[in-house]
Amino acid sequence: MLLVPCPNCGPRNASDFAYGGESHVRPNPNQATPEEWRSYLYMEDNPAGWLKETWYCRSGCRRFFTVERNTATNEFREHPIPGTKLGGKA
Amino acid sequence: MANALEFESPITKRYPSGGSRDLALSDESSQTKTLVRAADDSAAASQLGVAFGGSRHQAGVHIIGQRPTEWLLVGDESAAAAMVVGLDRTGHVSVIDHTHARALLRLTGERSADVLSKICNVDFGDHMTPDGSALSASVAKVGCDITRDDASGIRSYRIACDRSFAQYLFDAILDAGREFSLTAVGA
Amino acid sequence: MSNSMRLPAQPGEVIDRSRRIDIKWNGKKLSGFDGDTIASALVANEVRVVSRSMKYHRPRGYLTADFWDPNGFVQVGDDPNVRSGHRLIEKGMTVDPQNVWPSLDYDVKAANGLVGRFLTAGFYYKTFIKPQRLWPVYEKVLARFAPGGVVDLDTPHGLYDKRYAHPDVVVAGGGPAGMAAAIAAAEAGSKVMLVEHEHHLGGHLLWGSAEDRALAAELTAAVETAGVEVLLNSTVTGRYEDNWVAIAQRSHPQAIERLVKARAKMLVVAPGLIERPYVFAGNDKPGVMLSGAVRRMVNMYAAKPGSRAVVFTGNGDGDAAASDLERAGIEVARIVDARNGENILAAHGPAKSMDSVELADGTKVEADLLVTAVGWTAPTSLLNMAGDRPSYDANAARFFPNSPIDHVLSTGGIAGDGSHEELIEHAVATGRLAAARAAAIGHRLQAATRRAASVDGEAPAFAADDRPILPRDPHPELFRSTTHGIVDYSEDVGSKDLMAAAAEGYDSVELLKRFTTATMGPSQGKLETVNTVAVLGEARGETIEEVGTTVWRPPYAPITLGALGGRIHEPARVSSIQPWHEANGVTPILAGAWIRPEHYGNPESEVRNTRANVGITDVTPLGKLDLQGPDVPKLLSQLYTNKWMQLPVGSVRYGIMCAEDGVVLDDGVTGRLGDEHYLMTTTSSGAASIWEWAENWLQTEHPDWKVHVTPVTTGLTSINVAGPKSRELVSRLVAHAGDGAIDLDGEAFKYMQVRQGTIAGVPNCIMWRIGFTGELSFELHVPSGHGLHVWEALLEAGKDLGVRAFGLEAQRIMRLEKGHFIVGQDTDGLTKAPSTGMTSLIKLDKEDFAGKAELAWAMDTPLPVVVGIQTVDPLIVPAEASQIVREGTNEILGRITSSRMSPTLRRSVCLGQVAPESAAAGTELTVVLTTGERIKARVMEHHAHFDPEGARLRG
Amino acid sequence: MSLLPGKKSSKPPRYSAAGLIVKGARKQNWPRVWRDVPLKKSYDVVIIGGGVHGLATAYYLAANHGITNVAVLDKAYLGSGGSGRNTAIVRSNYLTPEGVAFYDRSLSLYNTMAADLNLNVMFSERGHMTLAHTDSALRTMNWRAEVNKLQDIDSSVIDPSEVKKLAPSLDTSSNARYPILGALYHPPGGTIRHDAVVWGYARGADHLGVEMHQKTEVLDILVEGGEGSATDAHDGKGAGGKVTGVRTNKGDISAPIVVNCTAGWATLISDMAGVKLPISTRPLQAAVTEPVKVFLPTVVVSGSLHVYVSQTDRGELVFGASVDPFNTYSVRGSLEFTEELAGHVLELMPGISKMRLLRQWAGLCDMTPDYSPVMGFTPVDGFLCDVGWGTYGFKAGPVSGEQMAECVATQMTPKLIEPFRLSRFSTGALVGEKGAAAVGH
Ligand SMILES: Cc1cc2nc3c(=O)[nH]c(=O)nc-3n(C[C@H](O)[C@H](O)[C@H](O)COP(=O)(O)OP(=O)(O)OC[C@H]3O[C@@H](n4cnc5c(N)ncnc54)[C@H](O)[C@@H]3O)c2cc1C
Ligand SMILES: NC(=O)c1ccc[n+]([C@@H]2O[C@H](COP(=O)([O-])OP(=O)(O)OC[C@H]3O[C@@H](n4cnc5c(N)ncnc54)[C@H](O)[C@@H]3O)[C@@H](O)[C@H]2O)c1
Ligand SMILES: Cc1cc2nc3c(=O)[nH]c(=O)nc-3n(C[C@H](O)[C@H](O)[C@H](O)COP(=O)(O)O)c2cc1C
Ligand SMILES: [Zn+2]
Repeated sequence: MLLVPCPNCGPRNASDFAYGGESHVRPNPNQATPEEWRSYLYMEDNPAGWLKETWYCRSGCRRFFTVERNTATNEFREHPIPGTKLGGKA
Repeated sequence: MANALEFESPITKRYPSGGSRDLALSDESSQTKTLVRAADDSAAASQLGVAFGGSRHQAGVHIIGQRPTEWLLVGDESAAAAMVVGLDRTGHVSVIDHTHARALLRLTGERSADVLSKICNVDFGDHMTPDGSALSASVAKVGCDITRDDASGIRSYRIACDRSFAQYLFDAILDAGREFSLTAVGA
Repeated sequence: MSNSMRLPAQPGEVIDRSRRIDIKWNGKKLSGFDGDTIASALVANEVRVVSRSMKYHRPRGYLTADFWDPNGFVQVGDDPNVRSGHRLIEKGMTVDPQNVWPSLDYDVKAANGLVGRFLTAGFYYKTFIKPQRLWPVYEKVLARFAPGGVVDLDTPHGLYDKRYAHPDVVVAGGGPAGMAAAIAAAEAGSKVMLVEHEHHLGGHLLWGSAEDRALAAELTAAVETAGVEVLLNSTVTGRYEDNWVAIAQRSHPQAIERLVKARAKMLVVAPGLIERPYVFAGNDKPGVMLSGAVRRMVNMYAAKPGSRAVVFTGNGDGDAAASDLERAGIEVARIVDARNGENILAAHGPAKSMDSVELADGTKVEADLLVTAVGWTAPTSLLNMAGDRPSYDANAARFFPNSPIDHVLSTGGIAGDGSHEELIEHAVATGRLAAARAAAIGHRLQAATRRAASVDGEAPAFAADDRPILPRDPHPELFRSTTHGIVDYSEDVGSKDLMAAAAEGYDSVELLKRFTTATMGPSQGKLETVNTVAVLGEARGETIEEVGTTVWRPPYAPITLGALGGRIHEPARVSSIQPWHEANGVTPILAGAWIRPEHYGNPESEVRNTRANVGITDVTPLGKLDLQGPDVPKLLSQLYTNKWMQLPVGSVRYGIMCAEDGVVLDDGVTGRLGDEHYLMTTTSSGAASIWEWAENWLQTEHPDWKVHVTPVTTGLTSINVAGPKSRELVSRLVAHAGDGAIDLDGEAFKYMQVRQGTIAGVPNCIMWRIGFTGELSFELHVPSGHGLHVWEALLEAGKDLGVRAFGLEAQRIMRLEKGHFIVGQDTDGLTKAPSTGMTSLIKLDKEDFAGKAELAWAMDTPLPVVVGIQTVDPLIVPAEASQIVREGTNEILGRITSSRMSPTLRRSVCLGQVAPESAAAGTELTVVLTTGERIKARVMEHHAHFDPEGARLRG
Repeated sequence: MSLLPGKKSSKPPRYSAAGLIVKGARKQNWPRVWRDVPLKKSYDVVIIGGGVHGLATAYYLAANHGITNVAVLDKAYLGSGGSGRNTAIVRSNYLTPEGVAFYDRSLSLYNTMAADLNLNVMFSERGHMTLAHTDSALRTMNWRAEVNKLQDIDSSVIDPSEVKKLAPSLDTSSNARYPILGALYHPPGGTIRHDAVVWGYARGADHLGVEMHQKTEVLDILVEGGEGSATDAHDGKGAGGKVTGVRTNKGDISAPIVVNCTAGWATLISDMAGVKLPISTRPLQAAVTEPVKVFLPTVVVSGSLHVYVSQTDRGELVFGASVDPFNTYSVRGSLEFTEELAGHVLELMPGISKMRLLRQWAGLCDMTPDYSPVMGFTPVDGFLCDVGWGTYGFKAGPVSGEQMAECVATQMTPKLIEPFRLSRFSTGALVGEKGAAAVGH
């Protein structure tokens, strides 16, 4: 099982986390066109390579953080960043 | 009808008494538990004197750095109250009585880490989880806060979980401890 | 025939002749010794045929006589597919052959063998096509031929178990290499776990020379001294990401089988080599055995596999087998040495045995045992799982690890050849390297983990790999003779099948595998892969390297579902009132992890009593979040669709939450307890997710807001007291003066307000005036350590008022009478907020809230609508999910989402979702009952069927 | 280019038991299932992805529309994607009328496939049972059954005693932790030999002139016009324009029409054309046990427990679960999957604890937000998609191929796939299968 590097708890089993998906910037809901908003809701980059994504340390410190992971190898880059933009999907 | 202010334990099953006490599971849910939430760099934080991942005892209160910006204070009612009264509330500080929200179990004995290792994926070795360390993890699929709190040199863990899960968790730990002759005491 | 084939005591035997053990084989009693495997006991008792092959039902004897033996599957009691070459005999064991009908000796299906020529691999794709309707019939016949043992469906789920471990080094394989590596790592300070698939440490040494056995004993003793944790009869079944290592432990004193999950800092792979069969005519006849099998039988178990042997050898192991046989007094009629270009063509004999071997030079040698030693398959499976792509070395005629992996090292036979000294030197260096790297990894882990003991300085550098390189002995490439034979014994696939399939176009190794099923049987290619690839290479005129292999996948050795499932942990949560429920005839219902009271015998009477008198219900699972801080109103405004900036202290408000796509997520009420203190309730099923939803907004979008969200769901036992006499009942328990007093007067404590105080002597209770049931009601939130007390106090104090408990079903009926929708039942994964009819709660003039953009657009879109529905015939209750269709057609216009017979109104009441065109009050609907009957129903003006004005609620 | 309908061609040569005997006796080999020919410089249609969707599209292009100058390209071997690793469960008891109509068409094509392709695909109509362990699951089952009945699909909710009769190995007692309250039973559902379907379509298409090219990887899509470079899709540039061909590891190919049938890799391909998709790639794990004598006659699915299981005619239990919890292109097996799975299977069938797991593997699934595919035209002229098949797309292979072929040949979106247009993600009109999301296979 993958080890996910929590900035607070250290590396822990992926099963201790909830996956938040790709980190996208939330458009301003008052200005976004339907296309922009729905692109934010539904469209994915889904690269086979480095992906900036959100994790929630559900069994541990209960903090959201952003990391970069290579989706081809599942390797993480160092230095997770606390908090991030909302995944947008409940 | 129960006496008005007698604390009702979440462990409602009865277990045979006797058996070895070398490895014991007990219920400490009636302890007063106070959750303090404040910034890690607040005055309250420095008063409490431990950071996330650590714990210490002071004036009859077990101060546990349970999560970043969260401390759990465990003790008898008066000691806990005294500590809360003295708490510096500068900044955004919340104090929540968690006595009823969280059950508190204690697992004591040389083989207590072996018991936990059957139902919790955390490394309970001395390097990663020394005496005094605090962490949160899933135990038998229940979210728990675990603090290593050795009792006179004997390995011991305090395990807190949502009160509603307490009976299930108590039984799951007993089941895991069967091969080491774990006994329930005082419940 | 008792032990008629047992040799006199052998120097390396592992059986205890002083302890006789009787077992039953195929209905007959026979005896072996403690330490015997089923296979050695059978061989010692002159059993030569142990099974029938899968497709052609050919009689089969032992080939490898170990765990991987494709012919050695037996049924032991209720345990199917037991590896008789591995399982030790136990007193009273009942062992039966599998896959035979009607019996091992006389097998009707062996007729398949006669038409075998036509049953080529993949034959079923080409047959049974027409007439198509007959295929199901054929299918049933084919299923009869399914191989394998029998599952006894009454098998009790015994004690299976699991354990996590965090060793520095896991060593897979307890041969000389694995042992030496484990010792070296432990001596260098590592916590080491050594896992050996077999019942003894020692690997190949156990059936080797006296010198070999001495070395094994020496290393075994050193393993113990070094403090290594040894798991015998256990297999490393998989290596997953970040060195998550799975171990199937079959030797636990209590558990039948146990899964050990080790997060190994380093993994050392030392599995040795697996001997490979040779492809030639008759190579699956009883009496054809591999050299390792023969040596194990003779040297470890003193069992005599035959009386007169031919040995076909290409290496030292074959030579050693020949000399072992001679030493044990078994005649070696001929040694056929492949290194001199000699070859064998065929094994001949009647159906169930072998009587001669045909050599390439044309001679026929009489023999009942043919020993082959043609080389090895490298069990690189664990390395492949770690990302290695082993490469083939034609000179040594086997695969070797190829790409170095930081956290996984290999040593021993899999890594190369050499003398014992060279091998041990390599293993020791491997153990040391593993220890050094483990220490560096441990240092990093500790430094990254705040609770861990502190570590000094920089993490040590990751040690470079400067181990000596093991030599590779040359070995002739021996895969197939000039004749055809079986390649995959378990699947009954021969070299001829493979060539035919390749010619037909299934000519990549992956297609070949899937078409012929070669390598798909129980040993998963450990015996078959290289020969399969070699035959395909022959067919294509390519080298083994060019053909490549199929993918190795976990598990390395099969593992029981029991061990994988382990103790089954399904957390259950209960409220503090649970003991009372149980003592009072509750019928429970599962809701997520919660066990809740469904009813106490008669939900309709619970409804009637609540409507007439007063009822109490345990609603503890209701999600409860304590919110504190100056910015709570901002958070509430962000989460709910309605407004929250002006909620007065002492008031509660209802709200709906939506996801960013406008779909309803949850609903509930939030009350303001103090200046900066609120309590939010969510639906029971939303308790956990709404908490995370709130944290998500706070931590990622608005980290500057000062709000603490703390779940307190089970800290407060929640009791709803409902009914016309509820005020009277509650007033008997609240303090009327002093600290904690609550004034229950209708003017002082209005509908949708909250108070805090003492109830039944319990301080710090929260009470709000809301109700899902439509009755005057008080929802009490009591510190859970006194929840049962308050519950019992209510029942006691309200005896004369007729108070009774009611369950979830009564509550559901009453809420439906009242027309309250349930998120997830009356709404679904596409229901946007306006569909609920609560458009007045969607405040688009707020700056922002979750789902705002979509809701703004949704307001102008025709959407399905949740409406109250009544059937024209009051006695018909359409089942929930009954469809609403356009009259005279099957076009779906909506569905009934909730329905009950109302005990209060004595008629059926429903909520449903309908197309916007059918949503107007008074619209006549056609509802299709589950019987198919169509009935009429009407859209009502309100959701509420009962007291739409809310007079009772506000009373 | 010749998109004119040609003459409808015959079926591929017959296989038969008699043929087996003749070939066996004469020691002859069978003709190749599909030819091994060099890659040409241009085709009328290039289909990327040699799974069931790509191959079926190619087959129906040739069989129904006479379009035969078609190449199917696959970077590995045919069936190496989801089509070769799925648990092969087919059914049509979906939740929405659109879904039901679509999958029902597929089922009927599967029904005649053996005869149409002259190859036994071993379609086993053994019945499909979705268990309900909670009230709300039961309600969803009822919902599906009612919708199905209105569309004449054989589908109904049965009670635990009927469940027990159909699958005696299930624990239908009420003291189970997740008691079985009932099940949605769908007699025409069942399993099929997935590899045979792949080979059957390839063989059928080959016979009609279509070329199959394995180990041929598409590296780029050649697009003319539009803004920006076609490969630079991450910031949405390059949308629009017209397809002119593809670049492969074996050279460039020109083609006016390119169809993306690459499932788990779908976004990588559409990125090359500058088309953004609402797809994330998740592995789905599957496993088989060792064979035992057949005891499980139907397909059993439990949404709440996230398992589905069936027993092959060879006697293995084939298991699948829900997708892995995070995006990845790695198909390495996951232990936690097997643990969860085994635990749940034993809750359903406590008697099989001694059966042994033989192999586990994973396949990539192209997940969409509404559990429905993305089919048809895209903003790039000539670039079509048949993707988003998630964990349920094998059963849809035949109908998708048929409809996509029609789409290509007529240059119009056929009715049956209208609900699955890419544009629904900008209008927000998602497909109702999301209404009651549950694993269902
Ligand atoms: C474990 C598992 C169980 C499943 N169970 C079921 C089930 O029971 N029922 C059901 O209906 N569905 C099931 N599915 C889903 C089903 O398998 C898929 O939806 C279906 O097979 C998709 O078929 P496809 O032809 O679209 O794609 P695939 O079969 O995945 O084919 C895509 C092909 O594209 C090729 N490709 C990718 N990139 C390139 C490139 N750049 N150049 C050339 N070629 C490329 C790949 O090599 C691959 O062969 C399951 C899936 C999995 C993984
Ligand atoms: N027949 C021979 O090859 C032979 C005979 C005598 C000595 N030797 C010497 O022994 C060397 C081999 O020694 P070695 O220690 O590498 O191999 P080994 O075969 O002696 O020992 C490997 C051990 O690993 C175990 N094993 C394999 N996979 C496992 C797994 N996944 N989990 C747990 N256990 C597993 C096997 O049961 C075996 O006991 C040869 O190179 C040779 O020098 C070889
Ligand atoms: C329905 C089905 C049944 C299977 N049965 C077996 C089996 O009996 N033995 C086996 O080794 N593999 C079996 N497999 C798995 C394949 O060997 C293989 O793992 C899978 O096709 C994925 O390919 P890969 O492992 O090469 O990546 C089966 C696969 C499927 C889809
Ligand atoms: Zn954490």
